[in-house]
Parts: sequence; C-alpha cells; structure tokens
Amino acid sequence: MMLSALIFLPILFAIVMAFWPQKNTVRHLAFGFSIIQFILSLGMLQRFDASSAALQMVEKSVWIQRFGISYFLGIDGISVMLVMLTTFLVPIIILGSWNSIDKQVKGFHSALFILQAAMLGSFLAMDAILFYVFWELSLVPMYFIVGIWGGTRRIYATLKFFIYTMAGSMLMLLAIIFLMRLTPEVTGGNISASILDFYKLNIPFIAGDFLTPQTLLFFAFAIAFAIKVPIFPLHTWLPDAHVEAPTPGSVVLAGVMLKMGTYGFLRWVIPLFPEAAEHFAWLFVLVGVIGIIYGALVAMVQPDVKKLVAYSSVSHMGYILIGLFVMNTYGVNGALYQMLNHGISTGALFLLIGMIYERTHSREISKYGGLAGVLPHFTIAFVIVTMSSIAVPMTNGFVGEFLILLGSYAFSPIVAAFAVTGVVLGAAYMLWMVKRVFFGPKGELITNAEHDHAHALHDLSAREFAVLIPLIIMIFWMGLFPNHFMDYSKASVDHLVKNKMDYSIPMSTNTAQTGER
Amino acid sequence: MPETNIITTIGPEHYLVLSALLFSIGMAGVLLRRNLIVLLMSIELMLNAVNISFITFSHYSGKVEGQIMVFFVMTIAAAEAAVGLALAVSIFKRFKEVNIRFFEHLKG
Amino acid sequence: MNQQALIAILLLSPVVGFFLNGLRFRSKNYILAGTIATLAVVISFVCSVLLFLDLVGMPPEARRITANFFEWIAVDKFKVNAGFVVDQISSIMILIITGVGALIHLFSIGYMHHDKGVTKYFAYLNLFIFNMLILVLGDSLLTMFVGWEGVGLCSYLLIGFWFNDSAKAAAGMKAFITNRVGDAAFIIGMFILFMTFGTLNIHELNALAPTALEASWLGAVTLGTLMLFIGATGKSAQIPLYVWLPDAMAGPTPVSALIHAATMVTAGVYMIVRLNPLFISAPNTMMVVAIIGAATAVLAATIGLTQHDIKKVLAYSTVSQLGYMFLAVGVGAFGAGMFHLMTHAFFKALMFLGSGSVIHAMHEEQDIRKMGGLRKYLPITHATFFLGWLAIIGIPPFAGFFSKDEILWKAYSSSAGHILLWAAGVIGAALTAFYMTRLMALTFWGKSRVDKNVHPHESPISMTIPLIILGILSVIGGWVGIPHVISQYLGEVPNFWEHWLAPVIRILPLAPAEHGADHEALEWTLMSVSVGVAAISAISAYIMYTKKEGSADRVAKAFGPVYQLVNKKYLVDEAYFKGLINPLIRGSKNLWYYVDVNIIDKATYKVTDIVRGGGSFVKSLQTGNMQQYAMYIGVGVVVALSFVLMR
Amino acid sequence: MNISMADILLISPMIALFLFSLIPLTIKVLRGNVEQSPTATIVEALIGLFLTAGLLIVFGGSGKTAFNGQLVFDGLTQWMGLIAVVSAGFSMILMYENPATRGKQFSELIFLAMNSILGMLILVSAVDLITIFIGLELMSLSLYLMIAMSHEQKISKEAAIKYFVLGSFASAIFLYGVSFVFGSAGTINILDLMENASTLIKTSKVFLFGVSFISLGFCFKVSIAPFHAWTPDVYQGAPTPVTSFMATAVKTVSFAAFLRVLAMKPLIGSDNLFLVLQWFAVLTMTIGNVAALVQTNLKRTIAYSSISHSGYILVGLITAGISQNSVFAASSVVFYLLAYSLMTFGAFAIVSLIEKNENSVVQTDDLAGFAKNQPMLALCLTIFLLSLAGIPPALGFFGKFYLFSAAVSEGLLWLALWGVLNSAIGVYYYLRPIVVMYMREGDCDISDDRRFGTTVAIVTAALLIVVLGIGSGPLFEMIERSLM
Repeated sequence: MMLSALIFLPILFAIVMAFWPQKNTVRHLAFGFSIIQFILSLGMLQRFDASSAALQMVEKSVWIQRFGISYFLGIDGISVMLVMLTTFLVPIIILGSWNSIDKQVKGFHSALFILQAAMLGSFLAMDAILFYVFWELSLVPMYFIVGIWGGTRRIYATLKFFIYTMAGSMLMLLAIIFLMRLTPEVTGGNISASILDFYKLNIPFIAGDFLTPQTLLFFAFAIAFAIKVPIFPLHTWLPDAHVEAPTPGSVVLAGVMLKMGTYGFLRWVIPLFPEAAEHFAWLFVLVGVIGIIYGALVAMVQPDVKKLVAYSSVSHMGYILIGLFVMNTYGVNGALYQMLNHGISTGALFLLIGMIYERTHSREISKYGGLAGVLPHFTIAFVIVTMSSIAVPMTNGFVGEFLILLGSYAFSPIVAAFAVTGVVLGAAYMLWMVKRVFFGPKGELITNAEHDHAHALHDLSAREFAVLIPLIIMIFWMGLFPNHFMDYSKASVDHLVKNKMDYSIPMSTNTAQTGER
Repeated sequence: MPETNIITTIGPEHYLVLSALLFSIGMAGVLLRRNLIVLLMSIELMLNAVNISFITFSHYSGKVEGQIMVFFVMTIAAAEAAVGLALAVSIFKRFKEVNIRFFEHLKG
Repeated sequence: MNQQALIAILLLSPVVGFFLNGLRFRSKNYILAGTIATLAVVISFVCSVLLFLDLVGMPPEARRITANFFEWIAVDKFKVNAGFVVDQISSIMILIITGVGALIHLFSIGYMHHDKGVTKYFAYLNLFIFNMLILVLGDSLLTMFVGWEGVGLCSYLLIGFWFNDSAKAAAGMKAFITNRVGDAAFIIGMFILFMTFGTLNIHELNALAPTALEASWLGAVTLGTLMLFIGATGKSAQIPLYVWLPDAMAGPTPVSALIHAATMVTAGVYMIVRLNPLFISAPNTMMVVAIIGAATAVLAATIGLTQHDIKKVLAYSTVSQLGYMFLAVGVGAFGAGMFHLMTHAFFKALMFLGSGSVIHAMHEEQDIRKMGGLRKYLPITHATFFLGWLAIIGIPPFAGFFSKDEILWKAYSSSAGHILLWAAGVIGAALTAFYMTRLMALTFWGKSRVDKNVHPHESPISMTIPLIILGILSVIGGWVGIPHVISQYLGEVPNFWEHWLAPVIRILPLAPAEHGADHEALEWTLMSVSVGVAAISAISAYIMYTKKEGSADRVAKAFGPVYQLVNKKYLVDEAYFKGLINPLIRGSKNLWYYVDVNIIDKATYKVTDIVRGGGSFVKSLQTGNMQQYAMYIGVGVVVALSFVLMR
Repeated sequence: MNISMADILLISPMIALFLFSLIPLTIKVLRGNVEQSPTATIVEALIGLFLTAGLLIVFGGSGKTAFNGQLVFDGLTQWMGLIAVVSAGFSMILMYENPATRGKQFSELIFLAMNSILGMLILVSAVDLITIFIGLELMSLSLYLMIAMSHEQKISKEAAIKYFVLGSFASAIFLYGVSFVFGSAGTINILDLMENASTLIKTSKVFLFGVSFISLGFCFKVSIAPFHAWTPDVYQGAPTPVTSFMATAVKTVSFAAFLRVLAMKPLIGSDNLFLVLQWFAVLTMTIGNVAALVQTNLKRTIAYSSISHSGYILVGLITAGISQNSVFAASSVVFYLLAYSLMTFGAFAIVSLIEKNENSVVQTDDLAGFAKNQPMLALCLTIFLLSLAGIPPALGFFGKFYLFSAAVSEGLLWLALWGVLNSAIGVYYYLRPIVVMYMREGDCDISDDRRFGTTVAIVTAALLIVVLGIGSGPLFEMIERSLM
C-alpha cells in the first residue's frame, strides 16, 4: 500500500488545496502536506531493503484485463533515490516560491502536487501503459505552471516544451503497443504490458542493418527519452522553458523532470534492448560528449544567467548519458548518483537566481557586478552551490562526475579525455559568471538599487536561509559520505550490469500482493 | 431463336448504358448549373437513373424485389424533393436569390 | 595520546579555526580572529612535532602512522576511504606547512589589521591549511586530489580576496581555471594507474611499481606518470601552466608567502616524491620532468630580471626555484628535491614576508623603482631579507647553497642527469643571483628614490618576529643535509636528510658509485664553479645598480627589443588569450548562434511552416462554393473507382 | 411476410420513439398552434428517449432478426443505438437552452430531432441495403430541416442547402451502388451476401463496382477525406446544438452502417478497395489535423478535429474489414465512437454555452480569461480538449490506444504510425484554447441566463470521460462480450 499512498496522497492534497477557502493560508497548508509526503517517503525508505536487487513493495492488480495491463507498482535500487529526491525537493520548492507566486496560489500548489504525483508514478510504474500514463500526465501540470506563472514569452515556451515531449513519446506509445503484441509467445498465451514480461522478450536483432525490430523499437523509446533528457540535437526546448518558467517551475523541471528521461533510459531502454543498446552505445556516448562540450561552450556566452544554467544542465545531463551507456558499474552508479547531485545543485542554483530576480527583476549578467559586497550571505551560498555544480571535491558533484569519468575511461580513454574537458569548461563558465555577477565594480542594477531605498537590496531572509540550508547540508553530506546514498542502488546496479543481456528483476518476498500476479 | 446481334435486340446492357448516361447527365447538372431549382431537378434525374437500372436488373434477373425497391426509391425521392423545395423557398424568401454563387459565406 | 587521535586533532584544529572565524566573518576584531587562526595552526604544528618524534622513535623500515576515519567511495573494485598516512616524507611536509604557516599567520595579524574583511581572511587561511594537510597526508591519490582541488579553491578565494577590484577577481578565476586544466590531466593519470594497478592507494602503488624500466612512451606507467606530471605543472606553475602564479600576486602578501611560495606550489614536487618508485620506472617521464624543470628555471629567471614589481620578481623567482626542484626530481634526486623544497620554503617565505613589510611600510607601493635606501628605515627587515638573499643565491654556508648545490651535483652525476641540465642549472643560478641582488640593491641599498610624502617605518614586532625566525632557519636550514664531500672535513656530521628519507626513496638502478676519489674532486670543482658564477653575477649586479647610475638603463637600451620582449613576459599571456581564450569565446558565440538558433530551431520552424502551409492550402480548398465540393466528390469517386477497377 | 409479435417487440423502441415524437406537436395543434412551454416539450422528449433506451437495452441485444432479415438487433445495434440516443439526448438539452434553437417552433424542432433519431435506430439495425438507405434518408432529411430552422438567418440557411444538395448527391451515388449490387448478387441483404461477398467481388466487376459506390456513399456521410468538404461549413453554419447532434449521433450511426457493410469482408476480396480506403484514412487524418491548425473560429476547429477523428475511426473500420476475428477491431471502433461522442459533445456544449445570442460567433481568442470567470467549466473544456488530443488518463487516449493496438495486431503498422504522428500535430490546436483560457487576460464569460441543463450535461460528460478513462478496461470487455 505504501507506493500507492506515495502517488495518490499528493493528488488528494491537490484536490483539498484546490477547494481550500482562504487564499493566504494555502501556502502553509501546501508546505505541511509536502512535509507529510516527505516523511511518508522516509518511512518507505526505512522499509526498503538495500541489500537485495529485487523489486520491493510490489503492488499488482488488474486494470485492463483484455490487454493484460495491470496497476503494477514496484520500487528497486534504481528508482528509490529518485523518489526521495522528488519528495525532498517539493517542500523546498514550496518554501522557495513563497512570495514569487502571487496569482492563483491555490491553482499553482495543486498543479505542483499533481506534478509530484505524476513524477512519482512514472518512477514507480512497472507496467508500460501505467508508465506512459504518468509520463504524459506529468506534462499537463508543468504546461500550466510554465504557461500561467511564467515570464513574457511563456506561451511559446510552454507550447514548445509540451509538443516536443509529446511528439517524442508518441513513438514510444507505438513501440509499447508493438511490444505488447509480442508478449503472448513469452507469457504463454495472454498479452501483457508488465515490464517483467517485456524483459523476457528476445527481440530479433541483426547488428548490421537498421531496420531490425529491436533497433527500431530501441530508437522509438530512445527518442522519447532523448527529448526529455535532453540530448544534444533535441535540447532547444530546455533553455526557453527554463527562462520563461517561474522559479519553482525551473527547479522542478531541472531537479526531477530531466531525470525522468535518464531514468527512462536506465529502466526501459537499456535492459529492454540489450544488444541494440550495446551496439549503439558509441552513438549515445558520442552525443553525450558533444552535449557536455557544446552545452559548456554555449553556456559560456549566454547573456541571461538562467539560460546559462539551463545550458549547464545540458552539459551535466551529457555526463549522465555517458555514465548510463558505458554500461559498467562505475558509470551506471556514477550516473545514478549524478542524477541526484544535479537535482540538488541545479535546483539550488535556480532557487538562488529566483531570489536575486525577486530583488532586481533582471537576469542580464552584464547589468550585475559587485554583488558580493552588498549581499555577503547570498554570495557565500551561491559560491558553495557553484562549487558543487563544477564538481569540486568534498561536494556531491565530484563523486558522481569522477565515477562517470572512471566508467567512461573503462569504456574508452578517448571518451574520458574529451569528457574531462567538461570539468575545465564547467569551471570556466561558472566562475566567469560568478566573477561578472558578484565581483568587480558595482553593476548598474546595484548602484540604482542603492540610490532609491524603495527596494534596497536586503540580504537573505530567514525563509530563504531555511530553503538553502538543507540543500547545502545535502551538498556536503552527499559529497563526504556518498555511501549513505549509493548503498541503496548498488545491489540493483550490479544486478543490471552483470546480467544485462538477459536482464530481469526478481520479485522480492515482502510484496503487498493484491490481485493475481 | 434467331441469332441476336447487339444492334437489333435490346439486352440489359442497353438499359444499363441508358441509366449510366442519365446518371452522368444528372451529375453534370449538379456540378454545372447555377440555379438551385435546376440542381434539385438534376438530383431527381440521378435518382430516376438509378430506378432504371433497378428495373433492368429486376427484369433480366427475374427477381421481383427490384421493382419493390423502385417504389421505396421513388417515395424517398419525393420526400427529398419536398424538403429541397421547402429549403429553396425559405432561402428565396430570405436572400431573394436562387443563384448558389451567393451562398459562399461559409468558407476557409 | 594515540597517534590516530593526534592526526585527527592535526586535521581538525584548522577546521575548527575556519568555522570559528567563518561564522562571524563580518567582525573587524583582527586580534581575536588572528589569535584563533594562529592558535589553530600552532596546535597542528605541535601535533606534527609529536608525530615526528614518534616516527623518529620507530625503526626506520616501519616509520608509518596510518589513520583511517571513514570509507569515502566504495563502488565495486574502486575503494577509497578517508585515510591519512604520516611517514618520513609527509612528516617533513606537515612540519613545514604548519611551521611556516604559523609564522605567516602571526605575520598576517599585523599586515591585515586595517582590512575590514580580516576575519574572513583568517577563515580562508585556516581552510587552506586544512586542505594542504589533506593533500599531504592523503593515503590515496584520490584523497590527495581532494586536498589538491581544495587548495586550488582556497587560492581562488584568497587571490580574489579584494574582489571589488575586477583585475584581482579575474586573477583568482584565472588561477582556478589553469589549475583545473592540470587537475583534468591529474584525473586521467589516476584512471590510467587505477586501470593498470587496480588501486589508488599510494603505498600499494609504490609496492606494485615495476622495477624494470618502461622503455616505450605509451606504456601505462609512463602515460600515467606523465599525466600526473601535467597535473603537477598546473599546480606548481611549470612551463605550460605557470601563467597564473605571477597574477596570483594580486592576493595579500602573506597569502603569496604561504600559498605561492611555501606550500601549495610545492604540492607537485611532493606528489612526485611520494610516487618516486612509479616515476623511476618511467624514465621517459623523468626526462620530461627534468627538461621542463630546467627550462622553467632558466625562463622564469630571465623574466625575473626585468620585473619592476617586488612581488612579481619574487613570483618569477619562485617559478624558477620550483623548476630546480623538478629538475632534481627529474634526475632521480628525490631527496635533494625535498631538501630544496624545505630550504626554499624558509627563504622564499622570508623574502615574501619581507616584501610584505616593505609594502606595508611604503603604504602599498610595490614598484622597486620608487624605493631604494630602505636600509636605514627598515633595519630588521633588511637584515632578515639579507640572510634570505644570501640563502637564495647559494652562498655557503647558507641553506640555499647546500640544497641547490646538491641538485646541481645530482643533475650532473646522476645516471638520468646530463651536462646540459647541469649547465642550465648553473645559468639559472647566475641569473638568480643577478636579479636577487638587483632586487636587494634597488629596494634596500643605493640612493633613496622614495617620494616625499612617504616616510617608511619599521613594521611592528608581530611582523618582525616571523622574519627573524625564518632568517635563522634560512641559515641553519641547510646544515641538515650537508653533502658527504664537505661533511668529511667537518668531523663526519651525519647527513640527516639522506638517512631520514632513505627507506622511502628508491634509487635509480644504475646510479654511479658515490664515493671514489675522482668523483670527490669533480664534485668540488662543480661546486666551486657554481658558487663562483653566482658570486660574480651578484657583484656585477651590485655594481650596476648601486654604484653606476645610468648603467642599468644603458644595458637595457643596448639589448633593445630583447629587453622589451622579456619585460612583457615573452607575451605568453597575450598568446594564451589570442590563441586560446578569445577564439574559444568567439567560437562558442557562433556555435550558439549557428547550431542552436539557426540549424536546430530553424529546422523545427521549417517543419511547423510546412504543416501550417498544408493547413492554409486545405483552407483555400474550402471555397464555400457548393459545386466545388460536389466536384471534389465527383473527382473522388472517379479516381477511387478507376483505381479499384484497374486490376 | 407476416409480422409476428416478436418483430413488434424487437422494434418497440422505434415505435415508442415515434409516438413520443408526436406528443409535443399534437399538444401544440390542440392548443391552437400556441407553442407550449419549452420545458414541457423537452421533458416529454427526454421521457421518450429514456423509454426508447430502456426498450433498446431490454430487446436490443438479443441477436435476432426482424421482418425476415431486414433488421437485426445484435450487440452493435444495441451499443450504437444507445450511443446515438444518449448523445442525441444531450444535444437536445443543448437545443433547449441555446438561443438559436430556443423559442418559437421549438416543438417542431424536437419532433424533427426525435424522427431523426428514429432514422438512426433504423440505420443501425438495418442489414438490408434499402432499409439502410431508408434509415439514412429519414435521418438526413429531418436533419436538413433542423439546421434550416435556426433563428439565425444567414449562414444556417446556407449550411442547410449545402448539406441537402451534397447529401442527396451522395445518396444518389449510394443508391446507384445498391442497384449494381442487386444486379450482380441478386439480393441486397447483407446477411445473405455475407458468405460469398469476398469471392463474388473477385469474379464480378459489377459487384465490385456496386460495393465501391456504396463505400464512397458512406465515406461522404462520415466525412472521409475527398468527400469531407461539406463538414466544416455545415458544422459551422448549423446552430451549435444541432452541430453537436450531427457530429456525435449521426456520425456514430453512419459508421455503424459502414461497419455492417464492411462486415461482408469485401476488403479481403479486392485489395485495391482496401488500399483506397487506407489512403482515404491517411488523407482524412492529415487534412483534419492540418486544417485545424490554421483555424481561428472555435466551432470550425472542432469541426476539423472531428474530421481527423473520422480518419482514426476509418483505420479501425479497415482493421475490422480485414481481420479474421473482427470482433476485437469492431469493439475498438465502438469504444472509440463512444469516447469521441462524449468529447465532441462536451466541446460543442461549451461553445453553445458561450454563445450569447443566435448570431454570436465564438473565435478561439474570445475564450481569453474564461478560466478566471468560470474555473469549473474551464476545467471541463480542458478535460475535453486533452482527451481529444489523446493525453492519458482521459478516455480519448484509451480510445486511440485500443484502435492502434487493433491496427498493429493486423499489421497495419504504417496506418498506426501515421495516426500517432497526426495526433502529435493535433496537440497544438487542442492546446491553443487552453492557452487562451488560462494564460491570457480577458473577460469571456457565459451568458447571464442560467443554462442549468447544459452545465449539468457538460459536467456529467467530463466526469464520464475521466471515470471511464480510468475504468476503460471493464467497459471495453463489456462491449466486446456484447459484440461476440
């Protein structure tokens, strides 16, 4: 029952908030609900047995008998930390957007909670159609969050975001239908959409020619997730979406939604089509490297700080992609860990940018300068998060990136050589941005903010501290003691990497079994 | 039975060709004529062409159902004519015009 | 008190200092801040002394104290935990770091008392000491790398300390990014070693290092050590990546003394000495190290000749002296390298602090052309600076002589050595003597060119004590490693340095016999040659800059364009900007504009336009004319039927 | 041919419907041509519909034939009849409250509507080509008049005449086809033709000719590509309740009849016809989606969207046409029609709600600010549009999912691919109204007179879409069992 509670509690909260009478207490209510949700997820984590690679807390009951589609939820090492990341970030997002969201507050918070439910659903769903439903459902609240509370060009950005992702996942739907049609020969007669039956399929694969079923299916799935990750050629929606999204929107988009893409690769693409994944690994690693270098270079010349961070996300996701497709324990463990780090550090970056935007209402780097003198606490927080973002040791970023690079070196030294340049380029564009914004002579924004005392720049308020402290604690906690987090996914990752050719997740014994298997 | 050749003895093909001709004339009428009433008449013409083919088939195949169908077709053609003329009258009352080129407000 | 607790206190006291100062970084009470910071480092110093004494008590082979606090990363075969090792080499390093560090902290109290960010300054200094200790004590390459990048971060914060001046902030950023280039190579080096030896633990790596020399350039050990060396050039400012050190002078002077003279920049040398078995088994890398070391020594010395800023001269001198250390390590004289590292730490820290007190006295004036004759005003600073000067140019019996001479002798005699390397060393020594004497002459001796409203005064006691202590160390520092050839006349004074490091340093397999009559004579001759050359150039510089007034300018004009070139630091910085950084930025602008905006977005717009075009075409079909629709039906029927009936 | 008591029972729904259609008119005549209160009329009509639906449920699904083989009452009749009756009922509630249809001559309008539904029931249960033609004509003729009766003077008349001319033109073609089928096969009863249709089609050109003509006639009725030109104009011209009536009920029953004809398996016989229909399906989907992109009028956008949905349904039809156990494909078509009717009705209901007077035209941009003024209705419209776009977990997604599963299982992969791509294009114009409603400032609001009936209908439709969406499994099984 735990996993269904995790998904449907936020929906219940969303409904309660939608009909909540007073406008001004909705925020407190939302924050309270998100804390409850986080505690619930901690309870789940406590029940999670990290040593076994099996699917735990399984809930399986019939949904559409005719097509063998079942309401099939399960959690294992791969998805447990992503679930925790989602429930961890939502309270921070609510706290962070305390006064940046002023119109239709009830609508915003219910959309946020529905989004959380959809994201958790897609991490926990073990049935292809259930996964697809949650995958598409997560687009709708995000579409509204960006569309209604966004910036000036929000409509263009939100439509572009929605249609890009939707078009990609349409192909996936067709691929799922095709796979479901193949399942009868494996499940003895009846059609089924559960991932365990998909894993049993061995779809014909001929290395040479492109048109074999496994390659086509592989690319149908891969394109859908590639758009979401985003991968190099399909990434142009991300900067627009980030720039126009409100701060909470950007945090949840960068923090969790991009991970749905990489999680998709790890759960639905690599184990499902092992030969094709191995055959085309070079392609995705190459695109990953291009993503790193291209993302870093383009980030360097961005005039708008939010676009800079958006392109830095493209660069970081390039690392994760490489980690996934090198298919060795270092790479995959590093990629999984880097997903968490990126969520924390880029989420923190967007929150900080949101805070400064609230004060100066501008994101032009050239208009800033000399902020360190005026806002010391803010600067310290920003520098710490920057260090985490450019993977300085003792912060969380370093552990993930080091493991990914190690994995990529084991895959091929040239890839590692190029990927490591990302470490240098990352330092370059982030520190150059920090220098132009924080150090040097006072920029025009700061000088005219000082002249009229109407909106003088005041340093971090208690609320803003409360938002940043947990993130900074996590940065150092995950940097110094990574095992506290990686132990949860090690068993599953080893299981995946060892028998990736005929991969299947064993069902664990402590399943809350409802309905037949 | 004297040897029948196509010219002298009338077989089912002739009637079918006749009904096809009538049908295409009717279709041409609908496509080309501008006046609403003529349009209705062309549709009637097409329906009657169908009647002819029904009768031809029923006569030469010996099945009587064909003729029964003709009755159905004729009654429905009449109903259609009634409705069509009613519409034509209401349009004329409103637009004072029967030329269908004036009814092009709905487009795009 | 068991040793693990000692190591814990050693490491944690700077952290406590950092937090105590860090949390109240706004306060201007420099005395409180200074004392907290200095106390923290002194505690570490005491611990390191105790640890040193423990080590001395141990039998030579087993001199290793390890402390393993918690497991850091453990994925599959890759196991790294937060483990620290104190052995012969690292004990000396922590002594230097905490010792010199404490003195510099003390000096900083006086130097930084007027600065409003003084508490923040001391917090950063303590954080630096903590990171440096991790670097030195780390038992695995990855733990060392944590300290490696940590010190890079602290140097970024300290160089850009006065951040409202954008040039200083840019210098900090430049330092961090150049270090990052080196660190990238370091990471690749670690991978190569891990892939071949399966571990990153230094002790295991040294044990696994193959005794057979690896001939090929692409061998695993050679490539790995080469990559580590590139990382070292980044951190210790050698030829390709030294550009950040001169700009790092933008930071407060004690910072330059601590970070950019005594501790951080020596990290590269220390790393090579720690991994000496590995480096020995890769002769090609050793050759590269030696050549780059010698080249840097000479190049930096030439630039040092023409600099007018007192700190820039010392900066280039540091780069040059580091070149010597790498030269020593490159020819297999790891002991000599470490020895020179220690003595250099003493006299270079001394001279930087001396220049600090000069700048403090001259109210932030750093141009030596506007100084002169400060002997009268700053007697103690001058005296200690004088000792440092004697040490650096290698006049016996001062520290510099013994360590530099040892390097020159090994550069010649060692199997990996070469006559050209020795020659470069001697030229370097000559140039060093020249520019150091020039510096001394222009600042302390000669006629005073100080402008009227500046009247220099001696620095307070808290600044002069460290100078004095360091002065003494610059003198006696060298007696620790008196070479055998001299010590036999002084009553067999044991060469403590050799014995102390012997068990940990692996000797080059085919090193020639140390003793033997002809070698002694050769050593004497080489020693006298180097001392003579140094003395001559010192005297000539003295004459040029104190006695004959116009002579310096005349010489400068005589060399004309060459002088200009050298004065502008061989235009290396400009070359980097023009050749690397500006095209990179321009390229990424085009990249963004062309790829992102023009190709990808244009493509998507093209698709939407096609679809929209189709839409408007269909819309144009809907003319509204009834007969048009009837015609579509007719055409539809005819086409469909003809197709259906076709076959 | 004697009429047995069983036959009477079987067609009792139709009889009840016809009798109830007379009540409003006779009351009006008895009151000396004074219009009785519209509420009374609508209540009588709804009672009639409830009765018809009840009888249909009781007698509909028995699978027996009546009037020796002219009408059959199997699962398809029952389901399609029910969908038609329910959506027509909902549309009549709209007629009751829409300014263009309320007021004078309302009882005549109801009379015509009920008779049109009668025609639909005949069409759905007919297996004899002539009976199909009779049902078709009865439905269409009353529809032409319903459109013309709108209080709006200009465009509704034009729409009526257009629909009439083209409708008759197409039914003439249909009849021509019937005559050829009669000529070649000697019988026009589908049940008799069932066995040898696929062999006959290979041998006799005339039979092939006839079947093609019949199919093209049907293509016109369900607005398939080259014959779709009338749909946007008529849907826009007709008063919104009547448009909703046409788009949901009429389209459903026309597809039902088309399905019956294809049940003779002609497509297996001639693969040319099969190919032509495939190309028609692709053309319809593309034209529907692509044209809707550039529309500014909301009603016209929904019209084009309904054309594109006809394309998806045609894919289902083709799959049923060629598959051995066509029950699976047929039930996916029925399911899709159910989903489609609900969604399209909802969309048109919102439009009819926003129309202030009979002449008001609702542009998509007029929706600005609707979400602020009417959050509940805006949410319903969002549900309808997202379901039309095929976003899970709404009913529309599952409709498409079943349809494309059926198509893929029969190997029509490229049709499914094209359908998937088209629904990706479709997402843009389904999102535009939502964008305007939520993200633009404006003062769009529903008309002040309390239209309680329409609102209730909208909310029930929205709830049905969400609930049935989640519970689509049992629904689909129910349909499939009844069609077995």
